[in-house]
Amino acid sequence: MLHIVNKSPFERNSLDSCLQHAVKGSAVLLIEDGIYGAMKGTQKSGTVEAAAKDLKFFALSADLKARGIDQDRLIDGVEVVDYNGFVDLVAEYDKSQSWL
Amino acid sequence: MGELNVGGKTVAVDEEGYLENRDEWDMDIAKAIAEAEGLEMTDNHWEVVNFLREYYDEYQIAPAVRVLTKAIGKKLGKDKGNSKYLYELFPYGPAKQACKIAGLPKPTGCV
Amino acid sequence: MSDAKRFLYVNRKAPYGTIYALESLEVVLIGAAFEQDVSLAFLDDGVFELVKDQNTEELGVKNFSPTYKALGDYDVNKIYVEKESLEARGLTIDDLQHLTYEDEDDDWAEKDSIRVVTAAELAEIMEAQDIVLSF
Amino acid sequence: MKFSVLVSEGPYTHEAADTAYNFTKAALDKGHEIFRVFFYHDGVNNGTRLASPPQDDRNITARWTALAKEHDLDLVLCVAAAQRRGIADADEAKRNGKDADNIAEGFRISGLGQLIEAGIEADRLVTFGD
Repeated sequence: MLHIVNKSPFERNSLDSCLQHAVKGSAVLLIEDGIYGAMKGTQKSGTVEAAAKDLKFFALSADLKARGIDQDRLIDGVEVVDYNGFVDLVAEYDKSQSWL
Repeated sequence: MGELNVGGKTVAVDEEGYLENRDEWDMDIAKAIAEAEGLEMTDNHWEVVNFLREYYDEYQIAPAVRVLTKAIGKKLGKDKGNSKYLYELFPYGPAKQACKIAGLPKPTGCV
Repeated sequence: MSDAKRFLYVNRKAPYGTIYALESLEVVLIGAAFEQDVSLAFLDDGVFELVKDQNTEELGVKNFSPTYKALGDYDVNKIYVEKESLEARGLTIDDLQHLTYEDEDDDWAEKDSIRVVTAAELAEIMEAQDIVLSF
Repeated sequence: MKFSVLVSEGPYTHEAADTAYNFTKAALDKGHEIFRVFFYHDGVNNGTRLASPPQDDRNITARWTALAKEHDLDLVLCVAAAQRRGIADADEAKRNGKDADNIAEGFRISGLGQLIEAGIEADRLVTFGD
């Protein structure tokens, strides 16, 4: 399953809840304010770094750029995708779930 | 917005004849709405209308036709728990017509 | 039912603060007519949707909590409530409405619709779906 | 592949409508089929032709309309959600005794069943919301 998170982890529990319910082998795509969850050196980075052992993380480039977050500020292993990549992820995984 | 005059009492109804305020409903109003629909209320009609009102009071929704048929069948017997019977009573559909007579909100017609 | 899809409605928001709980319930009721394999999940603040004794009179908003009791009539009888979410909010199953359905295959015996599941169990349930709709 | 899209938030306040549009466009550009875009909750506000955003901002409704024209997209506003929020086509306006309609070109109003059908018919359903 492709999990899509669009909330800042500092504002809501969407990312935490998502990570609690994502089974091994799933992917997590961070979009909109959700991209802040991909940053290293934050209070939340540890959770994502730990989860990255079992899950693949992606972040949407348009939302990173819009918010002035450079790729070198992201947690190692988070892959940056554009909208085309977003479409590919939806196609690749058998279903998606949005953690609104 | 229209209104319906029943025995000296005036109640507000919408463009399609649904009661604006469910609390104003009484049996005379039900009869008047039915008459406007070209229906004469028999005991069989009342059974369904009263059932709908009770269902609404309990669950705050008008049941889907499928649910209504099943529940009527259980309460009033199998010979009444089918859509043929309900459509005979309410030719334009139990969801629409019977709800209107029962004073329930207009179904949003979502399906 | 073999070609039916598995639909899971995920409810994560409290009632009344936003409209999502109500409009989610409206989808479930309409969706029931399509004879798919339907389940509901209540987690995070979504567990508050099922709390009993809701009274909206003073608020002046329609109280839609009684409508959950109609789900059984609509053949929606797989209602998963997450244990961790309940505990985090100081709730137990006894704080929730008692939702039941009549089992057609068991001489219409009345059975509980709500199943309390752990987050790990819910994760597997989510993974087993075809369509996940989030509210 | 066949996709359906659910948009649960209105334009401008939330980014969801923009993301949904960009996703839909990318999917079409890549040759995928969009079975339907369904608008629910405040998402129905994507379909009002009366919005007039400043000229140096994007016009979200006009963008959907143009995409619908180009790709024959099915853009559906939920009738129950639309009624609550004052979005109507000519039929709905008449049926509910309103003095005007405001639906934008390329959109239509229909029931929630269309969302379920979108889930059944498509290979994937992707939700954008708040």
